[in-house]
Amino acid sequence: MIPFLARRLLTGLATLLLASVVVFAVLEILPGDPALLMLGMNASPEALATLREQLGLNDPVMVRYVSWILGLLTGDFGRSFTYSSPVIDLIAERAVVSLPLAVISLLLSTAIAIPVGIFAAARRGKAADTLSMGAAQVGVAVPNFWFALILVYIFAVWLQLVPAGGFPGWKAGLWPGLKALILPSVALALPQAAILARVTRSAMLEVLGEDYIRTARAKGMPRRHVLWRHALRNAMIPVLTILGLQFAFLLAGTIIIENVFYLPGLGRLVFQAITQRDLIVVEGVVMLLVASVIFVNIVVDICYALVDPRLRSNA
Amino acid sequence: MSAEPTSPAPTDGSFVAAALSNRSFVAGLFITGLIAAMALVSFVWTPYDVTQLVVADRMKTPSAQHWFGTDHFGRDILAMIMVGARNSIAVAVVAVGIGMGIGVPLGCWAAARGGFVDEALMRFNDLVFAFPALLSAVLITAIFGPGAINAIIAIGIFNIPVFARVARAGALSVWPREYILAARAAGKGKVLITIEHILPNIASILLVQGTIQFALGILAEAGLSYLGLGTQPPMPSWGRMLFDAQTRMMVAPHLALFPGFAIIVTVLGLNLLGDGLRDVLDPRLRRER
Amino acid sequence: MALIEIEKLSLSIGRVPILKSIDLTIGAGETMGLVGESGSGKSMTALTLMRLLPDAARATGRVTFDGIDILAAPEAAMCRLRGNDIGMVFQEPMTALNPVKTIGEQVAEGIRWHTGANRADAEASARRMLERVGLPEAKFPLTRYPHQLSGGQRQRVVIAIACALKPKLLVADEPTTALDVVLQKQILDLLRGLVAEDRMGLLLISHDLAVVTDMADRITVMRHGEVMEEGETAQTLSAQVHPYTRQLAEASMHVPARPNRHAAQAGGDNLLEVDAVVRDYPGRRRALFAPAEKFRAVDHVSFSMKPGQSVALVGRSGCGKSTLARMILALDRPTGGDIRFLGASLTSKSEAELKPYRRNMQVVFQDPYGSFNPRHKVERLVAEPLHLLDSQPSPAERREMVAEALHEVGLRAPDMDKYPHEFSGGQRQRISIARAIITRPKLVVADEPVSALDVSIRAQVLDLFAELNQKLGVAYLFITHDLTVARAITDEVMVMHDGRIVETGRTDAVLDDPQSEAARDLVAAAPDLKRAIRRRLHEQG
Amino acid sequence: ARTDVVIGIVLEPPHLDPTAGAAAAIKEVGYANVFEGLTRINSDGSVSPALAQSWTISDDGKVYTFKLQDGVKFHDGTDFNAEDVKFSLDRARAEDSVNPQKQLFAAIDTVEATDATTVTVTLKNPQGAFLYNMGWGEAVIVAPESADGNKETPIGTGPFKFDNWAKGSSITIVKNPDYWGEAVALEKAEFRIIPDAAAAIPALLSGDVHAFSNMPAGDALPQIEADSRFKVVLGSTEGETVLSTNNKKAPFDKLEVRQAIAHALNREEIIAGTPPGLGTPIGSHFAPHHPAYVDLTGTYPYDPAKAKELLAAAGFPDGFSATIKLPPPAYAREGGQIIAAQLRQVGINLEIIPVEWADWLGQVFTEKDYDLSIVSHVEPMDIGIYARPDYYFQYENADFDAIIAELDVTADETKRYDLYKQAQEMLAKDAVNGFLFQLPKVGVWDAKLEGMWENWPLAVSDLTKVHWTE
Ligand SMILES: Nc1ncnc2c1ncn2[C@@H]1O[C@H](COP(=O)(O)OP(=O)(O)OP(=O)(O)O)[C@@H](O)[C@H]1O
Ligand SMILES: Nc1ncnc2c1ncn2[C@@H]1O[C@H](COP(=O)(O)OP(=O)(O)OP(=O)(O)O)[C@@H](O)[C@H]1O
Ligand SMILES: [Mg+2]
Ligand SMILES: [Mg+2]
Repeated sequence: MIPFLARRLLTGLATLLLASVVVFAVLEILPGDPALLMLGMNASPEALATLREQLGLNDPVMVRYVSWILGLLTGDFGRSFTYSSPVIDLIAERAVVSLPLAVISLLLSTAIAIPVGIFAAARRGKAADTLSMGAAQVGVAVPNFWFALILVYIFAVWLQLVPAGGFPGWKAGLWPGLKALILPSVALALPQAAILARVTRSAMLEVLGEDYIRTARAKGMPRRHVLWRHALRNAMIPVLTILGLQFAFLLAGTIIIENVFYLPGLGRLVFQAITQRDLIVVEGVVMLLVASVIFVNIVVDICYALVDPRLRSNA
Repeated sequence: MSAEPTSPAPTDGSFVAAALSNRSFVAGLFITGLIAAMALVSFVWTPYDVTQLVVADRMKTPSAQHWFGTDHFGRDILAMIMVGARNSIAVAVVAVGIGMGIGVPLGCWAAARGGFVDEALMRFNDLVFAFPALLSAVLITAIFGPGAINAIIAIGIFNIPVFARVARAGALSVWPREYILAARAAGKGKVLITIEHILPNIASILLVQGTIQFALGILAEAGLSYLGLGTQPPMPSWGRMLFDAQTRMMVAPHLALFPGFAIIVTVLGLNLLGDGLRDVLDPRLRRER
Repeated sequence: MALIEIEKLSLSIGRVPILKSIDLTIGAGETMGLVGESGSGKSMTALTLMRLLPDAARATGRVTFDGIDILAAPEAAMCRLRGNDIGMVFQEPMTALNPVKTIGEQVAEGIRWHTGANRADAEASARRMLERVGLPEAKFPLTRYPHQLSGGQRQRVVIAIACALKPKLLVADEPTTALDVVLQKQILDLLRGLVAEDRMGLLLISHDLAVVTDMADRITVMRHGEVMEEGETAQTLSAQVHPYTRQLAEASMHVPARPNRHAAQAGGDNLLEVDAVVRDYPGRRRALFAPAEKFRAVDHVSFSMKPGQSVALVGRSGCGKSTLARMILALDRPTGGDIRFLGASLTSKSEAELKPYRRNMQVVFQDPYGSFNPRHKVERLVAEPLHLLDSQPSPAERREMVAEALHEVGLRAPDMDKYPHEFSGGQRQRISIARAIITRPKLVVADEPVSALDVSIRAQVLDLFAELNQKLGVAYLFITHDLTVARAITDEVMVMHDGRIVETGRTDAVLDDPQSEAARDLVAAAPDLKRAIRRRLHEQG
Repeated sequence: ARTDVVIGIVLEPPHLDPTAGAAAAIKEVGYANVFEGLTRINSDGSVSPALAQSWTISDDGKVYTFKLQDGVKFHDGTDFNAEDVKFSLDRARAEDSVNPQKQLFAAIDTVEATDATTVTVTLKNPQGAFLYNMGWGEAVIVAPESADGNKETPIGTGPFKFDNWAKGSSITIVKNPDYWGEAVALEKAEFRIIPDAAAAIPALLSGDVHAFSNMPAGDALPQIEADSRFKVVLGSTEGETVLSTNNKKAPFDKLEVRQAIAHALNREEIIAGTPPGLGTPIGSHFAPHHPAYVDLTGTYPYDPAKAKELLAAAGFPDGFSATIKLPPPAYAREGGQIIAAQLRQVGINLEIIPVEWADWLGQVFTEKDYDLSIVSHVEPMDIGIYARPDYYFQYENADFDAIIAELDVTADETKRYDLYKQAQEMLAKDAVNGFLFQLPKVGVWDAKLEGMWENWPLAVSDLTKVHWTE
């Protein structure tokens, strides 16, 4: 377990390093001058040159890369070009929106999907199965941003139950904050729940066909007991895989939903930074997201090992 | 996600029979066929010219002249949905093609060679998977400019590791089969074995994965277009139509509803088709029904 | 009164009739053997007793256990029965245990469920039961997971689960087919002991007549879902009143006719020489940077074969037989040592250089299904080794050659346009042999070529091997764990143990009088129908 | 009555220091609310005293003596005095200044703090618009103690104090109890950032936001107008929306081609098809609400047949192909499609290339690598850009340059108006660009809210007079 974790961490770090090269290289070829964007159409050439110098845009590539990496290692993500505040602060401000959003969506979709998937598997072929899987099939096909639009018009504009968007900040209190995240999380969670329910169901079905389920039944365990005590844990592996992928998606894939609800999250931050050529912010956020994806993968691997003893000893 | 190859080959008539008795497959095939037909027809005929703007007729509700109404430039929405189908399908097809064309050989190569090549491919996969896909697509379009071609590239790149992984897993489970040993005993090299034995046996899982990625591609194109990064005007695309519709939800909800339904129906059809194919091609699951 | 009584049991799945009017009774302390070819409905009968049939199955008739009508009992009542009064052991020990639960949990679970015992008490009984099946606390604590046990050990756990509450009836559905002969003997002995001690009724299902004869007081012979014959074991098998029973018994004891069996050995040069061959597999890495430990699967093996000779390689599961075969076939490279075929060393040759040698050595595998690409037609499958010829035959010539090969293995030329799944198991193995002989090789390596086949089909395939050996003068390296097979068609036998060859000699000499301990174990464990019948008759006086 | 308000703004300011960034959003939040200048510009475009309570101008128009307000304090408690004014103006015009409107201060020769409440500014030459210039957002007065921190925590003298900035989300300002002037009615105002046009509508309708100074309402405007909860006030802006044309690139270097384009443009349709469809047609680069405006929309009336003739005369009987690069705003992206369709009618096939602002600034504005583009020029009174050498229109006309040069040194109103008129006519005649329309200011706010600006001589949200009626 320990050597396995160490190996995982090492490859994770290597991936991260490679990713940093890719990110940096990609942003090198990104056209557009950040200084010009900051000063606007009427800026004088001297002012532009001064600003470029200040931003360190005139240094050679390697120098910038190395100083950036060294900065990252010491926790210094640099200073945003546009916001002129430290990137790390920007990230921290946004993460308190994105992270809860991702977590709530994930909890929501898990809470819906796993029971539905188990239920459908237990009643394979019955009306309940057909119905819930039919709904899941449609759920998978709905673009989440479209679903979000519909939600806004129903629940914010028409019923006025929740805000149409924006985020008041946690300072405004827990409830207003959560309230602002309700619609976005639902919009994110439902399509994901549909996928997860389908995966759960098919994983359960696969496990229910295994020999050891028959062994458990031969012991005299009733169906329900077998379902929850024997099948579920074995079915968790593919479910965990999907959960990991979904969490990774949720961390950064919310750009569109954050746009629909104008939430100040990481997705919006990086999207905006890209359009404004705030390279240092893009680099920082992308690295952070890549790191968190790698981290989530490691966590998923650990969960695998927790679920499945076979992976504990010989991975 | 089991990537087991499917053994008993339903290669003969029984395949067609099995397929046609599978409800998912039939429904999926019907829907997909319908959408594809719509896209094909749009090359030769659409109810109205989608490049013709008639500002005077903007945002008309559905009527006998315009079954699905008109958009903010007075274009016929039905015609746009038809042409949009063409674009959505084209983007998804080419993106899946890129993914398959590069990913499958890579995956097969890694499985055949093992060792360093395999390790390198897996690390490459890790790297690509570590980048949030949508974010990278945004970056790619920022570099090359928004447009259908670049959307294709962006979506295609992320299909590569998917297919590489599926092909590799499939190939790895076929390699230890006895018939591969028999083929090697018959003096066949890795390339020949891959072509003759591995590929046909992983074809069905690739096909199933293909329909899934195809559906995802259509959603991805819609998402990118919705961010204004996909297909560009004057070419209509479903995502683009939704993008244009969102500010007009109050005034003309039909602008958002029709392309939304078009996406849902197409993706639904493809997923049903994929499910059906899997059921038909994977006898293990078929047994369970 | 009988413990279980099956009367006129019929079963259909969907619209397919599976069982037709089965009658069967087992008394307390009695062992009933259930035999029959594959698909004859043995397992379905067993599952009916537990009422664990597939959803679509419909059963009619009467099944009474201890006065309870099994087919009509409510599910809750069945749950009380299962595991408590009726225990069941399945064929596949590798998959019969839940991989994510410890063996302690799995054994104790049933005990707690049925007796309401607290955890500690249940674990204590589980502990006792595991000890009884030969898994002592010291070496196998309750916290072990199934993957930490070998196949035989797992099967013991499954038996412990089934017997934990001293059921009145134990149903064992091919409990040893997945195990090698030595393990099989241990497990059978264990079952026998449990039955004797607890006076359990035992329904033992097997396709191996010898095993059943050894174990069962009475025997039921099934075919196509019907009972052919039923009676006292030794009598039934020695009298062979029913023609099908005779057919089964004969097939089980079948020895192919091989008139000039030692002719080949007179020949001069060696066909194959294996010289101190070693094969290491990388083992598990113990620490992060520690070099991986090596696992030696084949350890300094040397032997030679003459043209036309038929040699058996026998040994317990995992002793390295297949690994050795793969190296001989140049499908795998040895870590050390040398293999010479037709006088030339194979170990350092490239794939292209190997071509002329490959033509002269072909292979037949165990699984008649897995050895074919299911997507190819028979013509293409059989013609595959033609790739090795220097000049490629024209399509017409190819068909000609395939037809010829098919004819030689007793199939017809039109069969070449079919897919493998359209053939029976025996026919498939014939196709596999046709493929092996199409290039007229001098050596055929056969890795367990008949172990997946029913006895009657196995007899036919063995005949075919013998015939081809006679007709074409092909030399065979026959890998098997079944000594009957080795005895039937080989001249010489090599006994392998833990990667080494521990004994070599004329087949009958070695098998009748084994010298090494490994060989003695093997021979002692090997079931033998004749011997078993003799013993049974003797016991009855 | 309520004392808090939520104002929707489209763009988030990159920082909050109006003297250090061009982004309009900086001023939209801070102007007149947090920061004040010597003078201020009112919603009708007039100039009135602010921190300077009065001033005198020397006869030669070169020396301005400002008398400052007494007892003014910055939000951090430090006193405001003449030194701060000198500091601010010197800082803005310094060599290394990054003030985005440095040219506003170009005419200043010296600034002197005569005493604590008197400042004397000497110009190099008389400047007609100097007082107006001093009212711009970039000319606000900052304190030397806090100037460097203004990007994050702006410290000004205005009636509101900066309170909080939740980046990406909102900026909050609260009432300044120590304000020197007339107290404001609001206790607290929040500027909520809603970048998406699509999000703005539900935000307003759901009551999350009370007001937009300029709402991207698009086609939903009639709906909002019909809703009695809201008031819609259409005003004018300084945004001349033009079809920018690369005057040096063939074939646009030919006058006939540009005229043909002008004839091919149907302004009515363009305006109708560009939500909310309320632009004011313009025929030259000048704001229609300005007294010196001349209506030149008839110079080249919509006439596709004429356009084709002109094209033929220019040597393109079958038309030609070109590209049009469109920046992100809806007026460009949607207007561009209509224009492309209209030009196709006369044989000009435009390939639409959407570009981000970054690319637009790089490719179009700096490198002049473009054929056509659509942009709204929002700086007030910016007709002078046509005289700039190397400006991206690449227009060269010595006569025009002469008019602008004369304007610079002319203080007399009637004379100035006359020059403006000549300049407008010259641009219209030369069909330098396709002159489309003046962007409307779509003010939308709660019907119970009063005091919002109706017009937009400056793109700001001045909240000093805003109050709830109940
Ligand atoms: N789940 C099922 N659905 C449909 N048919 C089945 C199912 N399981 C078994 N059968 C069929 O029932 C028949 C009897 O099967 P059964 O498993 O009892 O045979 P068996 O005698 O145990 O054979 P083997 O020795 O191969 O285990 C076979 O023809 C088989 O194909
Ligand atoms: N690719 C491999 N990597 C690591 N170990 C292996 C590999 N193949 C085989 N082994 C190990 O080598 C040993 C010998 O395997 P081999 O397959 O030759 O046994 P066998 O005698 O053919 O057994 P069986 O009768 O079960 O087929 C076994 O312990 C097996 O686990
Ligand atoms: Mg069976
Ligand atoms: Mg083997």
